[in-house]
Amino acid sequence: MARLTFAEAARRALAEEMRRDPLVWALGEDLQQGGIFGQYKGLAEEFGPERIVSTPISESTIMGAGLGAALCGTRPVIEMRIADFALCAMDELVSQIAKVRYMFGGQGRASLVVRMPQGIWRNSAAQHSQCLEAWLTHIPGLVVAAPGTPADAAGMLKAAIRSDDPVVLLEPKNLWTTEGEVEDGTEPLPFGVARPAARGDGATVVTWSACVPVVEQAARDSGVACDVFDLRSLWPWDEAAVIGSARRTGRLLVVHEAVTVSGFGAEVVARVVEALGPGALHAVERLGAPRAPVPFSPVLEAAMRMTPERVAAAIRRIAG
Amino acid sequence: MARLTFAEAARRALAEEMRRDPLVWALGEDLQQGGIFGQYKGLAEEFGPERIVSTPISESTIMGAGLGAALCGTRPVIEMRIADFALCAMDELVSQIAKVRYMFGGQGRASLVVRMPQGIWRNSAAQHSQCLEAWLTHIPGLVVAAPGTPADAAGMLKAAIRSDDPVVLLEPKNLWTTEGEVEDGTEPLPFGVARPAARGDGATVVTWSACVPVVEQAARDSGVACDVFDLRSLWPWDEAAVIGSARRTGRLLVVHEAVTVSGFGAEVVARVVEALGPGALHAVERLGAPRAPVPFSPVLEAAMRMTPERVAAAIRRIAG
Amino acid sequence: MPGTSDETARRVGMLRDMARIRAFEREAVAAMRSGEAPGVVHPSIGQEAVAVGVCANLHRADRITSTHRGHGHAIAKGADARAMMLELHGRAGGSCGGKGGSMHIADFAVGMLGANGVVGAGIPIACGAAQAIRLKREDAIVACFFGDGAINRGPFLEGMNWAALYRLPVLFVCEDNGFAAFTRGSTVTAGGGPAVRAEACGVPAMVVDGEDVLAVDAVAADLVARIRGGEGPQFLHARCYRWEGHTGTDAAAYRPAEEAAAARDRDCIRRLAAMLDAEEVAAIEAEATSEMVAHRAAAMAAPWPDAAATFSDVQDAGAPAWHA
Amino acid sequence: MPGTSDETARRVGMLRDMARIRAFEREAVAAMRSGEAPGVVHPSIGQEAVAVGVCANLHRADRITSTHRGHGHAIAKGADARAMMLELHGRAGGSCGGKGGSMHIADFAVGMLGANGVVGAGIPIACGAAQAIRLKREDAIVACFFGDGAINRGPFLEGMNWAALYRLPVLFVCEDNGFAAFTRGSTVTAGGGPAVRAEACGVPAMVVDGEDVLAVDAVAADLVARIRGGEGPQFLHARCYRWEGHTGTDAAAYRPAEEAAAARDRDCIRRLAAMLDAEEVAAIEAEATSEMVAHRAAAMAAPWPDAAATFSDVQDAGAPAWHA
Ligand SMILES: Cc1ncc(C[n+]2csc(CCOP(=O)(O)OP(=O)(O)O)c2C)c(N)n1
Ligand SMILES: Cc1ncc(C[n+]2csc(CCOP(=O)(O)OP(=O)(O)O)c2C)c(N)n1
Ligand SMILES: [Mg+2]
Ligand SMILES: [Mg+2]
Repeated sequence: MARLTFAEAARRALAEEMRRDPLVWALGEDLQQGGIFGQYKGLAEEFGPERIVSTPISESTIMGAGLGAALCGTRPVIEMRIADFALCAMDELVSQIAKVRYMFGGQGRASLVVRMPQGIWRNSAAQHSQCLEAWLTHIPGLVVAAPGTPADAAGMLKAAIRSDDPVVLLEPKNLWTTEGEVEDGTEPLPFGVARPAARGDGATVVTWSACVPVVEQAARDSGVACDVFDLRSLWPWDEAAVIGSARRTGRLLVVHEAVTVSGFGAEVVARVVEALGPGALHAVERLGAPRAPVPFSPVLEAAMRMTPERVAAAIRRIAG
Repeated sequence: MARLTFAEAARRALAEEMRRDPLVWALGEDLQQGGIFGQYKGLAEEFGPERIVSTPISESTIMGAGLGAALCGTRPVIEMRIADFALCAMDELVSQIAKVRYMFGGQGRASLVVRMPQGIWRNSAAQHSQCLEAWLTHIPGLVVAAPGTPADAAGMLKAAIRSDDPVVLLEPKNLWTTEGEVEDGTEPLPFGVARPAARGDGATVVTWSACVPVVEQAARDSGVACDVFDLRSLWPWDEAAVIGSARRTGRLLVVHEAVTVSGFGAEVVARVVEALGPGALHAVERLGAPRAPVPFSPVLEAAMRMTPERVAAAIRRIAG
Repeated sequence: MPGTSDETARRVGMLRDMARIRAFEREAVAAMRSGEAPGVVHPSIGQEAVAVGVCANLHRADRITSTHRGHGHAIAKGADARAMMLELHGRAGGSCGGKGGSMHIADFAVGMLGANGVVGAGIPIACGAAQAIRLKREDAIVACFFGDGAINRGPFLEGMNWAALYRLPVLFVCEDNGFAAFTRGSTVTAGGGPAVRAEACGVPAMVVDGEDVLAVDAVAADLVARIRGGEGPQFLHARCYRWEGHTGTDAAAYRPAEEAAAARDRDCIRRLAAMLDAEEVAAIEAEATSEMVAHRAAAMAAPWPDAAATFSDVQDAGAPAWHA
Repeated sequence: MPGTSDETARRVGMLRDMARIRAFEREAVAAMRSGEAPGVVHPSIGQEAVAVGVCANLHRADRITSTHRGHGHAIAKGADARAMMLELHGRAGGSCGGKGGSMHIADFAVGMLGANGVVGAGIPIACGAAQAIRLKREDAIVACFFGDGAINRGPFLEGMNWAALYRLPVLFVCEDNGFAAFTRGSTVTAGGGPAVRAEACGVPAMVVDGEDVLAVDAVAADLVARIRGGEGPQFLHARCYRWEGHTGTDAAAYRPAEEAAAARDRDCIRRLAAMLDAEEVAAIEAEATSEMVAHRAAAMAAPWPDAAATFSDVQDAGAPAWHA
């Protein structure tokens, strides 16, 4: 057990996987310089430039080459630098990686990881702050992981690397420097198993990624004893745990950083309502960002950020 | 009034707009050859190669050049050929077009239309059949239109061209040859106003795009008198009409061709449940595609297609 | 250097492959037109020499990536033509179990990593395949086919730079049939063309008459030898002509009929046939035709895939449930 | 040809612009380091000659597109430096009302169509701007700035082909400062470089010493004249060096200190200053510094934007509601 930052936990997990399996390698911009969040620090020195590949600014090819390399039996870790830049590689991710196994009738598989650090961080403004997680959950073929703690950063990265499915790993930019306890030799986590972060009958609160510490804090502050679930992966997601809890509490709140409209919160709400029937519920609410781009100025950005205060108020509202 | 195909209605609407406003022009592959669905037929002859521009296979630049041209005061109609190819231009659409007005504090606007024929058509398989409408509704800055009849094809295209906002116009590939009555000199339609397609107290059924005729048929076949709404635009969408109806019927069914998981149906359900409270509803269901790519073989593709039978069964189920 | 009889055998082999591709596509187009094969077929009739001349220099362990117009590449690489024909008919037993169709034919057993419905998309994939080959210390190269239309898409540039930068074992083959869908290539492409663009990014390039299989074979042999010798990626610009329309039902009214007629006169198959024994040629062609006619009949007789297959091979975690 | 005094005036003007850019960025970096300006700043210190030498040949009606490292382009094009400094501080009255920050500076009033946070994204935008200019029969051209890193992104190729094909009035300017973020350009770029790639797509190209503003001015004058004369797009590869790190806080430990020191010795401002009256130069530099210091003070004193602005200028139809 050690106290590590999110970035260091992820770095260590990748190093361990690369030691375990010589077919694991990583490609992306500036990787030999350690990556922009230090999450590749020292890896080029240990594994050499053939396994820690610094690439040109060629997102389409970073993504597409990752696919080609997976089809030939290696396990690439594709680094997108930040999630927004994956928009330059959407064909490769959505029409190629996600579909290749299916289209080819199972002949080939895209066993690879796409890392996409996402979300608001340090006043980076509209083109560097997006959370497009809901998009990815909509795409058949993709597994979508969204850890919110250092331990899960390590466990999910390991699971992603070992997965035979393509996994998009959304890493919350705002949490890279957050510290937490991480097991030595972390084991891969299963997809689709939420982490129960608090327990109580007042409401069911669901969240993931950068909102995890925010919601944990809010749950403590709210004065309402509630079930809090950190989903950890969005596809598959832990429907059983959430539906079971909502059946008991009758009150469901989903909190995410992404825009509320057509965010993954809509899926969680719709699924729970379908599964239990609306009659089984007393109150349902989504808390996400307004449908506006992320602005630069701190005073404007603040209006888009999820805060413990906003979440605590919502918990009290739905616990009614 | 004339009986026109969807393609001809759209073609005529574009021609009328181009006659009205010399700053309207179109760019995309094969446009001078009439476009792949005939929706540009004869326009190059009438408007010349400077306003009907046949482009290289350069989706990023088709999209990005459209933006540049809009910032300099013209009104481009950007043709993506099929929605799937817009994946090659996602940065330009999502990080540039959608955000430019906001990022620049209102100095410039992307007054343009992006046409994306979408959906299943003629066994085109996984890379040529996607419906990514939910993605677009998630992106601040974009208007999303999804007509389902020839008249609306014309009215929505005109509205899109005259809109100062960027509008993504999703045209259902499967309906290009469908005929319907179209007014001469169609007027632009407002965004956010649904077309009530049937009236009844048994349920509220919401749909759009290629599912419009399917749902209309199913509503007749189901034996249940229900409110049927063709949303026509997904952002903004007619929340008032749908919420009002659902308050009355207590039963909500949303039908779309896209994958159910994180589809726009989730947003409709979540919004209605939030607005009315779950207690106001008796039954809620989404009907969309399973989370699988679209296969080629007719017998497999059929399992992914929305049919009047599936919809009628769902109507009866929720009217229960 | 191959001796005379080896050389003749090589030519006969190439003729057979070209004849088989043509026969396959004649049947495929007929099946599409009659509605027996669903969806769309993009025939490469007239362009067979490119696929065959290149693949004659590949081993089974080598990989190829292909395009929407990929039947020829697949057959030339040794893909199972019967499975391909079943695939085009959407039947069980097809190369992809009926899930892919013409635009997604793949045959991993012979290194055919897949056709692609997205223009240019095979280029990054080929680069990555070559990187994996290097990482695994495999003795193999990758041939990457694409059309003249693909050179105007971004991934073309990215892939050329990438392959040159990492000195990857890739042979890029630009099959320049004069058209991108309904638009003449020269009306949408500026500058000196594919080879010049490749060279600008550091990939040495050659231009060849793509309607002369011996020329393609010779140049490909040279380039493949360089790649195997560790010289890094090479580029082949093969000039040819698309006899048919863009798809099996496009009448290609946008071009003069004489132009297509002239191309038919330059028939790559006849050109090679003229150098071989006429009787042997006739036998090969007859055999190719009867093989493909039989495959088409087999396809029509084959069962449809089980509808439950719609939901298989999506993914392991979070796979969709089968609900009838 | 400008006479001697005209020529001197031009040089003085260019010196003033370079000095203003440098002073602006010195203040911007200091403000970023101190935390007074939020977010990230990418300084172009040492590269001023490129922006200034090019923009000296542009009219107000001409447009430019820029990059994440765009302060210099904006100031050289005549953008309001005070509004820019306010923008960097996220204040009301900033160029974009505080919504954009350094990476999204725009000043449409002077034809500055925007910085861009996505590498290479300005290239297609510039192409389309030129198409609109043509359609509207405006008498204007577009200058499109981008870095050496951008030449490895797909839109670079697409845009070169596009501009050449339609013979658009665009001057492409590749500002080659030797680095793409933390990676040396030469380690990720193969082939003959930006100019060779542009020419391969049909865009005539010139290479210039981007640390010599007179050279940049002279070549840009020539290229701009060709563009205005209807000869279509032209390309300028300007070699320079990024004195600072990638951002205002990057120590650039990945490169030898001597290399940066040598670049500082080639200072484009000093090179031009040496040809002008020393007192006049000193006055200009002092004025530039005091202007930017004043702007910084003004920025610190300026009010924050109204939080309600978070929800304005998103869109007209379906705009988000303000809820506190
Ligand atoms: C990214 C993308 N844009 C557009 C299309 C539609 N499309 C299919 S084939 C084709 C023409 C391709 O031309 P070329 O690359 O020369 O190949 P050819 O068809 O001539 O073999 C086009 C535009 C596509 N499949 N992918
Ligand atoms: C598409 C994309 N990929 C990656 C980045 C991250 N990034 C920002 S600046 C930069 C380096 C750009 O290098 P260059 O084009 O040479 O411009 P310079 O910073 O040297 O001015 C990178 C990789 C980005 N902004 N956009
Ligand atoms: Mg072609
Ligand atoms: Mg640079």
